Amino acid sequence: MSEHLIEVRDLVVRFHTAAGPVTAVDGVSWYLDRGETLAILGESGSGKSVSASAVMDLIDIPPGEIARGSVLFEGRDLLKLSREERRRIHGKRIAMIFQDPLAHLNPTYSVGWQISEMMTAHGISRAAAGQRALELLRRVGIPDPEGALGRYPHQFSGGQRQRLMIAMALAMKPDILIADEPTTALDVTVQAEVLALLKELQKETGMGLLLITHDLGVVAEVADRVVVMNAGKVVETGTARDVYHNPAHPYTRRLIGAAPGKGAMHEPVATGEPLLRIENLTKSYGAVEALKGISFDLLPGETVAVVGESGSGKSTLARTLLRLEDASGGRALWKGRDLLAMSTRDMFALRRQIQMVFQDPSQSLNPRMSVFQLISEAWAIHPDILPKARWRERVAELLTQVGLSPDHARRYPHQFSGGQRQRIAIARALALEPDLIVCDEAVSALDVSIQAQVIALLDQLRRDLGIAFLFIAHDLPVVRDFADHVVVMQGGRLVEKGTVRQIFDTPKEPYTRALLAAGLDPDPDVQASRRKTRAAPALALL
Amino acid sequence: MLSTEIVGTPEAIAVPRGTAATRVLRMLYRDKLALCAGIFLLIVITCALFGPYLLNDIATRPNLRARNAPPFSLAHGWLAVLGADALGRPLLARIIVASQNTMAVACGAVACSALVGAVLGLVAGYSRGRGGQIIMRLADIIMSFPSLLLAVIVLYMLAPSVGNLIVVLAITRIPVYLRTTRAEVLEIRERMFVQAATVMGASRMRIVLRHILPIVIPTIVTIATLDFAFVMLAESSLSFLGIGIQPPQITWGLMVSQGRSYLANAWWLAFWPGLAIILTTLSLNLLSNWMRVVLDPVQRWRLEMRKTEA
Amino acid sequence: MLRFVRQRVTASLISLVGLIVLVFFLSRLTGDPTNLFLPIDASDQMREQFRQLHGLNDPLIVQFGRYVWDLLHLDFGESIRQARPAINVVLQAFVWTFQLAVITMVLVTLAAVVCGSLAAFNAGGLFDRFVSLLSLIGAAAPDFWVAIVAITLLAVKLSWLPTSGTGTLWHWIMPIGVLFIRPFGLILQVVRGSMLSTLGSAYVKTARAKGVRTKSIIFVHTLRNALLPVITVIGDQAASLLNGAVVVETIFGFPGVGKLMIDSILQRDFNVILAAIMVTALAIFVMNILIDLGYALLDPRIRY
Amino acid sequence: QGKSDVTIVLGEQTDLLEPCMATRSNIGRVILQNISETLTEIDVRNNSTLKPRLATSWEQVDPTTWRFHLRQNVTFSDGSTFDAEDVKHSIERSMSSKITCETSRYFGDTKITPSVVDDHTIDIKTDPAEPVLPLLMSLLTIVPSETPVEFTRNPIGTGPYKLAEWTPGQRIVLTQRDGYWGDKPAVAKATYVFRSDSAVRAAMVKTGEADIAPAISAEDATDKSIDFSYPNSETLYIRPDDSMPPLNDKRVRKALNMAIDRQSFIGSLLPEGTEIATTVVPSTTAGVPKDLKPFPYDPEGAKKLLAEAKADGVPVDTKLELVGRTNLFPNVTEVMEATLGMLKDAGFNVDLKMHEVAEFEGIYSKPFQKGRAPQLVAAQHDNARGDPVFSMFWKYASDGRQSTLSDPHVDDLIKQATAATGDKRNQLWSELFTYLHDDVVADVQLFHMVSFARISPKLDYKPSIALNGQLQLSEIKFK
Ligand SMILES: Nc1ncnc2c1ncn2[C@@H]1O[C@H](COP(=O)(O)OP(=O)(O)OP(=O)(O)O)[C@@H](O)[C@H]1O
Ligand SMILES: Nc1ncnc2c1ncn2[C@@H]1O[C@H](COP(=O)(O)OP(=O)(O)OP(=O)(O)O)[C@@H](O)[C@H]1O
Ligand SMILES: [Mg+2]
Ligand SMILES: [Mg+2]
Ligand code: NI
Repeated sequence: MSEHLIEVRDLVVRFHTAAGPVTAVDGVSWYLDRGETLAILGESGSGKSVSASAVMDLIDIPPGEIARGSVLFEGRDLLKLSREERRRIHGKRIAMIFQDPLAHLNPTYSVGWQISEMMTAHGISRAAAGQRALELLRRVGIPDPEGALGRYPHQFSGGQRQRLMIAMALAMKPDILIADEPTTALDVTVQAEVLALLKELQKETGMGLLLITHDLGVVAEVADRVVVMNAGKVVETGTARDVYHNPAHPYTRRLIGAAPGKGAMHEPVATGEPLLRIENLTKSYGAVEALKGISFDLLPGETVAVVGESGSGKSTLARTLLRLEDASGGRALWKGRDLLAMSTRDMFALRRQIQMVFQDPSQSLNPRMSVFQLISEAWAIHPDILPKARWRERVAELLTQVGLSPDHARRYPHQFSGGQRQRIAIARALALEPDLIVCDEAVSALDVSIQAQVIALLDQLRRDLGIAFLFIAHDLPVVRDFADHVVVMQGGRLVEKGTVRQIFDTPKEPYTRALLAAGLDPDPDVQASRRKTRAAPALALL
Repeated sequence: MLSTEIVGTPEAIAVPRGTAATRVLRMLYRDKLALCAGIFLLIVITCALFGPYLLNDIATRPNLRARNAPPFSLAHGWLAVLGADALGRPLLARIIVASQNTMAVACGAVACSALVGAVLGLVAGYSRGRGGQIIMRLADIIMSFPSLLLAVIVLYMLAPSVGNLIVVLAITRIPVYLRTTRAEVLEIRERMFVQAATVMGASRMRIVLRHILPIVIPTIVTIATLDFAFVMLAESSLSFLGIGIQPPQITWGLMVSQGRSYLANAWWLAFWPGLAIILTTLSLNLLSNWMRVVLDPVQRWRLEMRKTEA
Repeated sequence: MLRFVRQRVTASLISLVGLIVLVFFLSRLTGDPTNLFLPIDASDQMREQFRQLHGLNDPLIVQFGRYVWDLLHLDFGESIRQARPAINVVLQAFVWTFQLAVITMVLVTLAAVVCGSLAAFNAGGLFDRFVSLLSLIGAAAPDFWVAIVAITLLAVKLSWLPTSGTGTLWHWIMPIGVLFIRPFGLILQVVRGSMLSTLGSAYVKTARAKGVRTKSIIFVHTLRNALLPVITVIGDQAASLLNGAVVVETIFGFPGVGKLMIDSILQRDFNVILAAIMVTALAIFVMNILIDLGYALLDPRIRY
Repeated sequence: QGKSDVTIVLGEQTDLLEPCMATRSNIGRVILQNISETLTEIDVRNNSTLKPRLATSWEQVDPTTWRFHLRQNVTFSDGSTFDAEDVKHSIERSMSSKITCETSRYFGDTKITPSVVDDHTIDIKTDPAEPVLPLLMSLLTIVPSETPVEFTRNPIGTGPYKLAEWTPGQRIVLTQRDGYWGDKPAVAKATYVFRSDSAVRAAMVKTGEADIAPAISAEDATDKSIDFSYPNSETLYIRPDDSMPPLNDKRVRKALNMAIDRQSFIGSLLPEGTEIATTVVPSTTAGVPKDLKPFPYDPEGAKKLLAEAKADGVPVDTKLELVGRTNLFPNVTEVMEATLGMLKDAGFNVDLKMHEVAEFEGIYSKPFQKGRAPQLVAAQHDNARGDPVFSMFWKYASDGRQSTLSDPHVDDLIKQATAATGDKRNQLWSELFTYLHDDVVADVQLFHMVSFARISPKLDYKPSIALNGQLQLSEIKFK
């Protein structure tokens, strides 16, 4: 066998749990060559992140266990190297972008320090590192890079944090970059920039890119080869084109078939009094104006999608509506009453009617509560919803609905994959049967097959129970399939609003048009031809 | 009460392996040190409950013939294996009898201060209003109020009693718990899952007790276990004022301080009760470290793992 | 931040006033210094004279008014026992206590944080077991016991160190050593526990993926996040040292504020009690403000 | 440290160095006869007779006036000469109502008027007559007439030493001065340091950091060659509340006396050398009868007495309270506990209560608390002055501050003895002691206590009973 840049052979990873061992990765093999991009596709929870973590020596052993296998890097088995030898490789030769950027950034250090540390840890002087950190922030498109260096992770938006992770990983120009869902929180325009940046770097240094993603469009755009995983096993490998056009495994076929953006668009039918009317909402963090006068209505049983640039204030909008953040101005009328001016006591009574799925699911789950406790807490708080005797049954039902197994109820949040946690958060929001669910990137970490299942579930709830959704997403095909109305945001401003059809078929604002144009097609051939046509302008953007 | 609720998760859906109690015991069995600690504490508690009824007479009757009898000799009966004190009373019997008062005072004082401190700390940390500020300034005042003065004041205003002793000891220790709890709460309340709970409509009470407290508890318990030793020793210095436990009643702390003048020629007088205090503290701390692991799902494998391997 | 400090300083001053009022009235409920200062067979006339002389016959509120008036002129009153200004008595002792407290706390903090972090990193390992055991035994052992054994061993048997007193550097070793033990045990355990919880965080993995050295993973990445409860406990221990380390002061003949306070309380030397409490309280308040600022420095999510 | 320097380690802080407070043991140990001298002095090594110091002789001019002839060519450490004016000022200063000098308590309500006869003669008139005035003058320190009438922190005296350094809480240094009228003492410089822990004091002498450590506990006195016991003039006794049933019954008090096995304490809880007491003052005090017999240890007899009393309707089952003081002497708790055990064995229903000084004083002295239980107060009394007058009124007279007794005969005897002189006085005291012990059974006399001093082998010095209140550096010689 020829020498690959990195090669994983027959990797088996198990985790200990109270209910017995769980095999997360079951005999996985793949390789990556210099200058190549390998995409790992797969169902949520199929072992993508765990196998990447094994390469980076990030599995806690115990309770984890690498039962078998080897990871060959330049002919040496990484698994047999000493801690110190691996340390020298980490970051400098092999870098990783984590799936869950909030949890993976140290909350107590400024981002500038954290990015510089990547370099100082490998012997670069602090001054030089600071320079490069600034440049990197500029490259990943963080606004006000000088100021951003001194800010802390919690002061950034989800997508910005993800870009910070990317900047950090790229700092040492590694030979191998493992990117675990690097664009889940990025809108398509920024995603395009980031992907272009990665490719450019690849061209420059011959970096091997291992891209873990659920997004067929991204795969079509950048991947040379594809590995498809399901339930801990590799079920299919091949070039991106082959796999897309001739999927061999049933799972792969299902995956490709489930790609969103093909269904009929919703025609809004709901009428009557708005459930939620937002009037001129503003919010500023010190000097940063995150929301600059947002107004729109939401009718009962309707889905309003909020799309827009990363950092445009979408999450802020959601958090302000839920009173997690105090608004700076404006009103939000919920069934005629102003949410923002309500007393805390009145707000308590209202909480049940509005639920939220947070953008960073793992941080929104109490690490000390089992899934059962997490979901059933809703009923503990509002005992009138469900008698205690039925809790187990209902938890099992909800878990099944979001594509998890009832067995999972006994596990704790840290024992799940990113997508699984997101689904737990969704199940928790559903448990309360609210009138409105605010979904902040709620399906962004799910592979398309499960995404389709969850969207179908939400759609059904909307129809059966009349639940309304404020659906924050970057994934335009999903929005197209699910939403009734769309609100487009940029830089804290609402730039355009309208029905799905209006937005998708006849966008008025240039930003909306740019957004739609930047959307990726799951077909590698289509993407290849698009790439050719826009090659020149994309580079100019950087 | 809260901790057991967390440990004893209702075993949802999947078949539970044994009841919550047996699971906890199994986890205790895995940690041999904690097991020993548990057994030792059980012995101490048994002594505390029954010792005084069985041995009180032997432990308080002076017998000058056995004065300062050295340990490890059976000449004065098996109860004197640890030696006898300055009045010839067997030390073993005295330690057993003293465990009741010692435990009553130490448990009382530590529990009161930890409870009050933690509750106030939760309030001060979670409420951003004026109330929290006032609590913190009160803590400042208590912190700089000399405990001896407090003791003297209590002594003069109230009749000396074990209850007052506990009050004095508890009040002086409240600020540590209060400030530690508050510091942790300040950070934890910023975490996302607390916001998630708010969104679900959880009351402040629930957020504080169910989401914040479990994370603070291990730290509080760690401090509390060490405070146990502190309280046991401090209590004897208040006996000197006439508050609380008075000779011929005994506590370990009192035994230690009485043995002080004999350090040069009869070390065992202070040594054995001192050892009892050390061992109790050690046991409590081992148990609290064990509990920290049990309560933390991320760490719990340490106590579950060997089950599958062994 | 500045607003916070200003606010805290005012609040602390109010607390200080409250403390003075509290101590003034409460301490006077604990009896009359006359009986303690005069011999037990002093005549009634002498007693009356003494009370007159020290203004103990006036109504409490008048005494308080006079005290406050004097205080506003920076006169803290006179020590009954020592017949000199109470504030001089206190400051003289406080200088010693302060030095002792600061040196001890610096050493304790360094040692406990380093040992505790390493113990947590290697939880269940040999180092962890050893350090924990040692520190716990130390923390639970009666301090006078440790002190006297140390004197017998180091001073009498081995003649390495002077038994007690002040003067040379050598005189400081045993007192600091004895004071060191309990806070060390306590802080070490708190560091260890806090670190254990923090070491499981995801950002520790990030640091490993970045190739950061183990040392800086422990002491830079994890420690800072684990330090919140730790500095609180450090503050508490420092406060109790500032209030005076009675055992060490009495045994080693260190002329600190702890013994002074106890003697004054037992002798009802009210002016000294009040002055001592004011001085130590001031130190403690300042320390608490620093600690609260420390929280915000350690964790940027905490804002005042 | 120079060859002729000594370091003395004391247990109690000296927070004042006021000459008129020198009767306080912690002050007296430093300044009495070292810095400040008195007119007369008790010679403890010679049967407690009175010897001249700053006065060379004295005589009674009339029943209320004493004349003192003062030593000549004496100077104070500030250079001024000592004369009768100084004595006059010293007396007036001590008695002044502007400061609360301790000396004045020994004079009770007696009015004292000094009048200067010439530079070296002074008459002191008292009202009423004070037969033991020369003895009282052994308590009054002489300061120069310039000394202000307020507490001074810079004591000036005629003694062989002067204050060289005083760092409160840490050390006091006395150095020998030139121009002392008497013999030049061997010690050139004395440093006083303070350690409250007896074990540390003992260790300091052992390591050579100190030369004299008075008042170490018996447990720390482990080295026969350097530890010396001395009677410390303290007497331990139990004062039953004679005014209250059942303790107002003589049989009950007798039973108390017979219930305690005094001998068993000696050599066990209390060091060898402790004497069993029959009077509240040391046996060397004037007028103490030699033939008083301590009560025998007889628990059966005690029980019998109690039964008798009970039969007569005395409420002997009432709960008694044995009151002790913490830190009274090193072993106090154990001694009290042992006593408690003995009383219980003899059938008393009694509880032990230990209190700190302030509260204890409240119980020990009048006014007594209302509604108190019948109390047995264990207290120590200190009289090293050689005459019972300093004790008897306070402890036994109806108006005595620590007295629960109200016996006209006792009052009468005290009054007579106080006013009497010579053999008459001794005989009256003797009669009083016998009456109190045998007829009234006023209290439970226990022990004349001893203390230990550890003294460096390089010194030639034996502690005496005086060490409780003074430590004359001039008595210290080097080997
Ligand atoms: N610590 C753990 N203990 C037990 N099971 C675990 C643990 N970590 C991960 N797993 C399980 O291992 C499987 C693989 O997880 P992994 O994170 O690799 O999924 P993934 O493919 O990255 O999915 P996603 O796309 O949702 O992120 C999941 O089923 C998960 O539940
Ligand atoms: N606590 C904070 N302090 C200062 N600025 C903040 C804070 N939180 C958010 N911001 C800023 O507010 C802006 C809006 O953030 P928000 O999280 O709402 O973006 P978003 O639209 O959700 O983006 P994304 O799609 O990347 O999640 C961003 O520029 C962010 O940097
Ligand atoms: Mg994953
Ligand atoms: Mg967002
Ligand atoms: Ni996506």
